[in-house]
Amino acid sequence: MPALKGVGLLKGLGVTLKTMTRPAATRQYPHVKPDLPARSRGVIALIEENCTVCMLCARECPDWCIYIDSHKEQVAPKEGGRARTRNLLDRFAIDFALCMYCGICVEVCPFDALHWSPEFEYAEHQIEKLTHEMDTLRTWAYSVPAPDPLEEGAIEPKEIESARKAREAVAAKAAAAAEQARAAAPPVPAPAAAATQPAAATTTGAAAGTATTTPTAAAPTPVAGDAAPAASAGAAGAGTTTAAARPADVEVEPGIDQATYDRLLAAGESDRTARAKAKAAYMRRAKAEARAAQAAGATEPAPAPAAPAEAAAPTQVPAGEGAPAAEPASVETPAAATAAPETAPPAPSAVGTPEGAEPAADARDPDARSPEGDPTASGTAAEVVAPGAAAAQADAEHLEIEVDQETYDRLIEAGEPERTARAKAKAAYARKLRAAQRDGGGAGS
Amino acid sequence: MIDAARDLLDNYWVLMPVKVLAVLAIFLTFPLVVGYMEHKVMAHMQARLGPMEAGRFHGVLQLVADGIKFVQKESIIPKAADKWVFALAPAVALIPAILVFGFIPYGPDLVPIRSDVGLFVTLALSSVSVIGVLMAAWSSANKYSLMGGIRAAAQLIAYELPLVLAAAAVAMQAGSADLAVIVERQGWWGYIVGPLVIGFFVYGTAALAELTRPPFDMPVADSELVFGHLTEYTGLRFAFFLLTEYAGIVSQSAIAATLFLGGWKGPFLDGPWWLAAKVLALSFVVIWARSTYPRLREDQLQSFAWLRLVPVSLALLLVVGFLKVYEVGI
Amino acid sequence: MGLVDSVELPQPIKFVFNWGRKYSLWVFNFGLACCAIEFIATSMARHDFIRLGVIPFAHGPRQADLLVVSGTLTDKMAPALQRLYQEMPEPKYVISFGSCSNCGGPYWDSYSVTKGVDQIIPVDVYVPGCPPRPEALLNGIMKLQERIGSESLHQRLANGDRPEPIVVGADA
Amino acid sequence: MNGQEVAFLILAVIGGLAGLLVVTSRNVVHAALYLVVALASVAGVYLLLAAPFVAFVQVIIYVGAIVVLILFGIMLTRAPVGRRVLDNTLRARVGAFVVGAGVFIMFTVFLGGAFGDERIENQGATATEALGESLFRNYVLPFEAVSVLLLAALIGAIVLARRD
Repeated sequence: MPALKGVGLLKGLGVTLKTMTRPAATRQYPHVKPDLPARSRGVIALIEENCTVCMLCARECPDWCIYIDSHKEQVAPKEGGRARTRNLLDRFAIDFALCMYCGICVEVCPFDALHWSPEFEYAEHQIEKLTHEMDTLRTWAYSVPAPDPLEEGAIEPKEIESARKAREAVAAKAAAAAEQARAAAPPVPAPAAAATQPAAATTTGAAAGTATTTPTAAAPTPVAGDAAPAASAGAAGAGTTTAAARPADVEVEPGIDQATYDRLLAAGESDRTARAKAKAAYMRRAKAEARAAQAAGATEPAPAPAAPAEAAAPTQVPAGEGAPAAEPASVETPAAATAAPETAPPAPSAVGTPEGAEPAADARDPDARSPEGDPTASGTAAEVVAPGAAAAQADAEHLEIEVDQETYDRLIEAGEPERTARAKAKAAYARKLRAAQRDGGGAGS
Repeated sequence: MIDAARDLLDNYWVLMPVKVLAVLAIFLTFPLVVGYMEHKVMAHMQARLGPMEAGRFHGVLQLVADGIKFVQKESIIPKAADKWVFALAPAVALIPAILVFGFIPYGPDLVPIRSDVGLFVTLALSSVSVIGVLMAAWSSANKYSLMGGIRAAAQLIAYELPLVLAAAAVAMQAGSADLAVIVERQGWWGYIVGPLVIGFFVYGTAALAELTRPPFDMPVADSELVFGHLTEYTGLRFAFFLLTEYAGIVSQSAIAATLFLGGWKGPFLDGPWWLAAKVLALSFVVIWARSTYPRLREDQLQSFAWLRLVPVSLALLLVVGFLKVYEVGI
Repeated sequence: MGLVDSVELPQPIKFVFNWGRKYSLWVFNFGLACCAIEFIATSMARHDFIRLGVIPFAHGPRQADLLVVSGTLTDKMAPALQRLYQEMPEPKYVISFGSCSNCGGPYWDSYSVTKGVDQIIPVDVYVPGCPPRPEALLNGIMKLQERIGSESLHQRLANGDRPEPIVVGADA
Repeated sequence: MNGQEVAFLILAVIGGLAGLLVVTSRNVVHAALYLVVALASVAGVYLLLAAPFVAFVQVIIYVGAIVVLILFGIMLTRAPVGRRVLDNTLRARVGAFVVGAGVFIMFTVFLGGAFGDERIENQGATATEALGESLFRNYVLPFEAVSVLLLAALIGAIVLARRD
């Protein structure tokens, strides 16, 4: 509406005056450190232990700003065979004056030696000083943050997806087998773990059932342990180590080692670095403790919370030899091992095995690895995904078309423009629908 | 003690240096205060903080740092420039700006130089500053400077008219051109109530344009003319021009306060404090306008002066004359 | 320029003078590419480098103390940069902002890009990044301020690489 | 010789020199700037004559407006930027000299004849009020006549400047 002439001028004055009375948006950088996003591209850090001098980064760098020197070294064989050579890193330097921060080196690194660190305070007076050697790059690695969790509803990473499928397959088969076993066969002596955890009981009990009633499932195990070539055994070994490491990662709550932190601060390190190092120290210690606890658990017959996968590693070979030292674990592992290739055929056995071993960990700890964070996941793994996906689909469909008429009318009445009203009404409808589905879905499952 | 001091001050040769020092002190402090205020007010109006580090506490010494810096800067005179004119221009702009402060009534008996045509003196002095701008513009031998100078001249000619006419309306109303008398004939609410409020608006707008402050800063429009007549100035000479600009804000605010807002008069207590408060309030408005409005176009500027302000101020003069002759009180 | 740099000043005066220069860095942005956007971001409300006394009021090189070269300098633009640098009055400082102005960056093998502004003008601080964060520029400015706070103008201008005398306008 | 006379002498010398430089200066802008000095010294003379109002109006009108207008005109048309100079032909110089000298002699003779021996008495400041009284009572007709003259000049300028 055409207002009185000059009102706009007064309005403008009002806007500036109002802004003046509000707090400023300024972050006082030197005094207040910026909170940088986890994936911010500050500087490229190097974990030199991981570097194999494959030179991929240096070759892929569009700017040719990575300098790598190395020498070869003979490694004496353990027993027999010829000596192997390997590359040892002498120099790894990045010229940050030239670097264009594209991140190709980080992405191309096959051994996760390069990472983005959010550090940015490295302006220099001489351009030569912007070429940083590997000791500096290593210190930046301490401030590499953990990656962000995936967004809600994001596509699962492949390995987690295949693990989940394997778990579901195992659970389904186990349930069927248990049913069969209960109906047909005489009761199998219950494993020790079965008494402590109902969830674990279903899996392990079923696995035990599988072992006894359906020999096909257990059949590959002796082959793997006994007659199969070394590759298979190696794969199993690799699988178990990762499987053992994973639950430990999950269990340890991140924290800060106060003593280290204080010591580093006193030594004049920046707050950021000190915090990162203290965190690393804490994690190292906590993981070591967790591993120690697991090892302790493995020696005893079967205390339920001890990681069965870890136990499975030593018992893998004995199982093949036909000496069941720790029965439930040894029986379960082969079941998983078979289930994995079944559900995800293209996945190599090295990948399949550890993930097949994972259900044990999941069954033990309901919250640890459930894909949707749904508490019921471990119990009814098969059902969990379906309603969620269906709900999402339904949600998307309805979001497109429906408008909450009541909200729409109310907003139009309140003088909102048509466009805004429609958008808000749509949003309101989506909210309602989602709430309804959440209630209904919960009741259904 | 006080009597002795008063006796001492009665001596002309003692009083004069005291006055000179006092005026210089005002001249050197108030523009700095206004400059700092501009930094801070503008910053907060843009949701920023403005200077924070210089002088530790909220950057209070920012302008002092600027001053110290300017002293150290190299003084460049372009080879093609007209050396004498180039070097003299800052002085021609600065000296009238200082002198204006001598004619402003700061309190009941605090008028450094009293003249019964004080109003015209201040107007005359501020019009002399224009010559400094033109000298700078022409002597820099820079086309941007010259363009800036032409714009400055056109703008100052255009806005001098409404400025003087609005001031004349006040002089007519007060029946005197003596600034001290003008203040005395006002209540503490000044002439802001009554038809002269239009005069206040006209005077304020014209003064803003005379100062070449945004939104009337075409002569130094940085997106078009680099820095207008200041383009080639460096170091202290540039600082003098800056000082002139801020001193201009202060003196124009002081004159406007004297003419329309009751000068040093105020409720509860009279004197320089009230004038200072009014000056700072008006300076705030100047800064406020700067951070709110975009720059006008040159033709808009000219037509606004000739087609709006001049007729309005002439009509105002007519109305005030009419009311005065028929003795309708304002 | 005169007295200020012709002799070594006594410590207290030097301190005050350095302090003044440190907190009054009128900045002239030689913005050439995407880094200039980060420079602008640094001048805006969230980062606001006026806090540090870096004042973006210098409309031209004559009033500037600090030149921030942000972006890709091509060989064709290089003379303009050099001229603008020479038009700045002493004491003047230069920040090279971003990989391109540091040493060519992604255009390290381009036929038309100057491989670093330090080939034509002396640079005081190199800020790495492509483009650097606004905070990185603030960090570079603080590095520069540290240097200004402890420097001697006499040393800088007597031993430093003073540019050629300034010539503006060809005739006369 | 009292203070006023000394001041007058100084002003006269400055004003006379500046006036001379206005006409001899080979740079138009310089000439305009010398004109400022000349007009300012005339204003100073008015002050000495205890007519501050006239003095400051002189500054506002002549320094603040007329010279600015002249400079504006010069800059807008053919400002000789820098130290380049404009020079007149010999004929123009001779003509200018003849006219200038003629006017000078005429004023000297006329003014000398009219007020030759009179001394200007030291008088109190002329009140602005008195000035207004005499202007708008005794001399109102000449005042209005001059206004009409200026108006005619204004209209003439517009007519000349209009394109259509």
